[in-house]
Amino acid sequence: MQRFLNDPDDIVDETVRGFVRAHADRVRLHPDNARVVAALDAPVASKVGIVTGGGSGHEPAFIGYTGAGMVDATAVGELFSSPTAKSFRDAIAAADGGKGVVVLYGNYAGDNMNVKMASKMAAKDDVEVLTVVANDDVSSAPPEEREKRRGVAGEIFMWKIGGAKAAQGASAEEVRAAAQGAIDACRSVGVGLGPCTLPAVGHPNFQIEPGKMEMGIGHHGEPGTSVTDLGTADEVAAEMARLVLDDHDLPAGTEVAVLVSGLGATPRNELYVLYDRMARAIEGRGLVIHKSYVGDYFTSLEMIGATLTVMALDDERKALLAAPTDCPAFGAA
Amino acid sequence: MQRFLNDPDDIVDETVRGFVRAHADRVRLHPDNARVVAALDAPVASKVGIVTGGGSGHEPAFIGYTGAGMVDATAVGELFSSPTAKSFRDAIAAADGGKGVVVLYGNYAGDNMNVKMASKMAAKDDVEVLTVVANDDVSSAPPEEREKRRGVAGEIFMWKIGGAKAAQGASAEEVRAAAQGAIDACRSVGVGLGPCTLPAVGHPNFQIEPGKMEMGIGHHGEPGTSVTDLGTADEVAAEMARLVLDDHDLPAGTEVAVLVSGLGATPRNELYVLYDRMARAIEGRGLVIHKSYVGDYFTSLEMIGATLTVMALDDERKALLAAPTDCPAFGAA
Amino acid sequence: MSSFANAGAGAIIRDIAAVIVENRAYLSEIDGKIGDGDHGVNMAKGFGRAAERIGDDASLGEAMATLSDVLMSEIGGSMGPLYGMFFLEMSETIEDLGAIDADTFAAMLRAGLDGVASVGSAKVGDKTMMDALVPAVAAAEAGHPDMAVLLRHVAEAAEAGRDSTEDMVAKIGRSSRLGERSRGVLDAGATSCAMILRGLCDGAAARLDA
Amino acid sequence: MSSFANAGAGAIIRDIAAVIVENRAYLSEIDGKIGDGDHGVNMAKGFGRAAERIGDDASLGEAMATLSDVLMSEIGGSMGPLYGMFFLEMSETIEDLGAIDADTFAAMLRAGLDGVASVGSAKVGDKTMMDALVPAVAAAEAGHPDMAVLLRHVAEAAEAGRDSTEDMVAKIGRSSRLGERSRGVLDAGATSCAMILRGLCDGAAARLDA
Ligand SMILES: Nc1ncnc2c1ncn2[C@@H]1O[C@H](COP(=O)(O)OP(=O)(O)O)[C@@H](O)[C@H]1O
Ligand SMILES: Nc1ncnc2c1ncn2[C@@H]1O[C@H](COP(=O)(O)OP(=O)(O)O)[C@@H](O)[C@H]1O
Ligand SMILES: [Mg+2]
Ligand SMILES: [Mg+2]
Ligand SMILES: [Mg+2]
Ligand SMILES: [Mg+2]
Repeated sequence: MQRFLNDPDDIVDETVRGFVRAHADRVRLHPDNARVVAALDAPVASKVGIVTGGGSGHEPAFIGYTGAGMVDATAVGELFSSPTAKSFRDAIAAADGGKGVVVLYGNYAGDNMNVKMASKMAAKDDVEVLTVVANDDVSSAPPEEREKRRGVAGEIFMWKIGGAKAAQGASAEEVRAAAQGAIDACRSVGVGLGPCTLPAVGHPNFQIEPGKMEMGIGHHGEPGTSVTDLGTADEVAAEMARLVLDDHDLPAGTEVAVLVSGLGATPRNELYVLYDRMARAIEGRGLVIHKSYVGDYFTSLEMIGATLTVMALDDERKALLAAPTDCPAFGAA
Repeated sequence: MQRFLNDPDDIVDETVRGFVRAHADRVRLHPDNARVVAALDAPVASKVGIVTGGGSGHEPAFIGYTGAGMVDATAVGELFSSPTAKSFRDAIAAADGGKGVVVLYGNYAGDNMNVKMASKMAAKDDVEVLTVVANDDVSSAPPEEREKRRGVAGEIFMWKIGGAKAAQGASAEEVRAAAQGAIDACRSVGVGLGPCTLPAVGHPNFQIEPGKMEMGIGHHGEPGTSVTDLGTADEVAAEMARLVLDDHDLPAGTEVAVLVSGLGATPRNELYVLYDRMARAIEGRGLVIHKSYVGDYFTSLEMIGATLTVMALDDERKALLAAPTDCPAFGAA
Repeated sequence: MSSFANAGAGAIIRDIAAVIVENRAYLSEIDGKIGDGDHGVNMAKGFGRAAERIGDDASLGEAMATLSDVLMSEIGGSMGPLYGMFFLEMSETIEDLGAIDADTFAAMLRAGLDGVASVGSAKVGDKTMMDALVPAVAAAEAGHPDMAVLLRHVAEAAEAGRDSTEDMVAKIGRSSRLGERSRGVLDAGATSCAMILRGLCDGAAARLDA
Repeated sequence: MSSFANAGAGAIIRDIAAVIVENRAYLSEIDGKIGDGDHGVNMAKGFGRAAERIGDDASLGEAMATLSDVLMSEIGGSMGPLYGMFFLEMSETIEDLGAIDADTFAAMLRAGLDGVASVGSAKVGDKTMMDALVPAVAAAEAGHPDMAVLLRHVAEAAEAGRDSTEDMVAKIGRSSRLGERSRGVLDAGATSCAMILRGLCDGAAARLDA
């Protein structure tokens, strides 16, 4: 393993420690829970608190989106493993400015259970908790079973929209509705060209043969919908766009935001090569690209691959997307 | 090769096309030269123009730093190969707002020659051109031969400081001096754990045996100063900090900016693990970390590895670092 | 009716932890085939940590409470809540008891099962730990005059349940959307669950007073 | 005094381009050992493109000008300026000439060398293309009554110069800071330069009028 590691068991604690140290101008560690990162100004009095959380190994997600205008407090799990209910609960408490908290997280068994337990605990603490579960990954279930779909990079848009709505002073229910609307407006797909390795395991989680690709792969290497010969960048990009847009089925003229994220080990220039073709496919359907993001926004350790997320916009979402943000992974550097 | 590719010969053109398409709110392509990217507002009348350029494969460098408050126009070369003199010249013309242009680039044979030729051409066009050559890589020559050292991620600080100074309305000579001061205040080192492959070549440029690391490696895989057993993240981080700080030799109490960049295929969380240890080493020397950047800021295709850059600050550099920027790789998302 | 003493039986949990830690790589490997490959890592971390905190004279109830606490507050993932609730409910059932007889053992397992069901909502046939746990509880509740035999039945039911997952198509969790591709591999959670129940039954059997 | 016609000799450059394109992988491989492994890629791209733009009846001077233009305005890197200036200066030396004799040939190479030196500043012994070029120019300037022999001397001097780089320690360019580690490998630029000069000399020799 050509990796920068100390004891593999310590990697999450070290990551969080390095993260809060590097971005001490924007975030801080929870005083009693080394697995909770809070925005420097959290909780903001009379603002709805935004909480997220998830397994580690997706950096800059989830912690990187903690900061003004986005997420108030983030619960951190082991690599590819949900944070504890306790961490979600501590994050909720850290985000609570007296106006309720909305937990915006991804649809995974562990996260569902831990958030549910944390919400019960928070209710005992008299904090109103609403939740939105991201399920933007089109490959993980058919459209009629959307509630089974995984949450992937669309979560970033959900946090941005929900965070900006909260920053405007909206109520918890309004924030929940805006975030729910954002994720409902998102569709994503991922493709994998190479696997990743959990350091404590020491060998790749799964295999992708050289010359093959796995379409519909999950953020933890969950198997995709098909393993085929690796096509050209144009072919892969066109197929990803097709999967997302067929599922999305937006009327021509709809404005969209586009996010292309590398999974960890894909050279950045190739993301632009993919984007170029995806954008043409999106515009080819009569959609109008309002804003695009290309980079490593939501990764899977050192997986080779990329994800495409398309969010349909309306006037409110456009305004919320443009609202100021200052978190380490998004916004002012 | 598990890569997203069409014809390898087209990768740079496709990258640039995707880039300007994705970030059309901030940059545009030069109308007559598909290898020059300009900030949307360039040239700004009565502002000194900032130009950079370099080989491709380092994305988001160089193009990603084109934008308000930073670089006005960027010349784009083939993978790992200097842009043409013509592209530098076109970038200079695109950046020229009538107050002169400062070209801030890295110390490589090709770039030196092409910038020199471009400057001569620009002189014929009656544009005043000053240059600053980045040479922040401590491993590439001993201190007494600093003029031989390569420019690496310290260039980002040079662009930021030079760009902010220009935005303040400074003269070309003032901008040059600020950028020169910034790069003089920078020291960098890189470590490689895995090689990268030029798509047109089809096999790795060089080899790093599993279990080994190459300290002092260059941004194109130029051999480092030593190949040793891969240590723990803490050991590697401490050694990188030692190399940078020994060379830098800053008085205790000096404030510094720190930039840790992945080389392309290093999981982001590991950069934070490295940062954590580096920061302790930096503070252990009595230095004060004012601001840190951790991410993929200056890559080498899919090389596994990381670089550390430390820039000494003074009041002016602190203010210029904090000045607003809006380029795709740095600043508002 | 035979029984075993609650006091001092905390060592059973330490023995179970040792088995889980030993099978760290194996459990991850199974999970890797149709899940994300971390089951052994997280289980070993949680059980290993808990074992260090279980004293020599801990009762079974106390040891279960300690394990539950570590899983829920330090491990997270799916196993934190699922096994966390499993051991929490079991520990609460027996915490005040001096000895555990066959009926209490069955009641304890039933409470554990209910705890798991309260957070997850998997059913037998979904290819989860439930496929090992549900038949084990049924075996316990079926009863047997000889508690040693009963304990053997419980462990064997869990193992048969585990084996039954091999030919199942996953209906819940990460692997559920694999469809037919999830067939042919044991479920990781069912495998760890069978190990736990085997350890519990063997540990209890070794301590039976009559 | 024998000579060859400028007119129509542009095909020599196309032949050289074919050799460079053929040696794309080889040149990159040498560069990869102590440089960044792109020498063959960029050279082949530039020479290949230029060849497509050189018509059947192009003169040598015109073909050199075309090649220079492609290298300088489309290829960049180090080779853009270095070979760009090399071919630019050579083409300017012969552009108005009907025939190229031994003296003109030497003058042409000298101008090319000066062009390279004006952008790079490498000296013999630095382990660069100069190690092939400088002795070749010296051989041309040394002269020989038989131009065919002279051309052979020039190509052989370039190849000997190329071979001499194997035992050199690089003093300029990417590989210069490798110190002793740069010894034992041919220099990529010297290798391509020897190929170019061999092609130029063989092409000229085949076209000699007497
Ligand atoms: N709702 C559920 N109820 C019971 N068991 C479940 C449920 N969801 C998942 N499991 C079990 O969890 C196991 C995977 O555990 P683990 O790998 O530790 O967690 P994760 O899936 O979060 O990575 C599966 O093999 C399955 O037995
Ligand atoms: N200043 C110089 N003068 C002459 N030749 C040089 C100089 N610098 C580098 N070279 C030649 O350039 C060759 C490398 O070319 P190439 O790989 O195409 O460019 P780069 O080094 O920019 O990747 C070296 O092998 C050397 O012969
Ligand atoms: Mg997991
Ligand atoms: Mg190069
Ligand atoms: Mg798992
Ligand atoms: Mg090279």
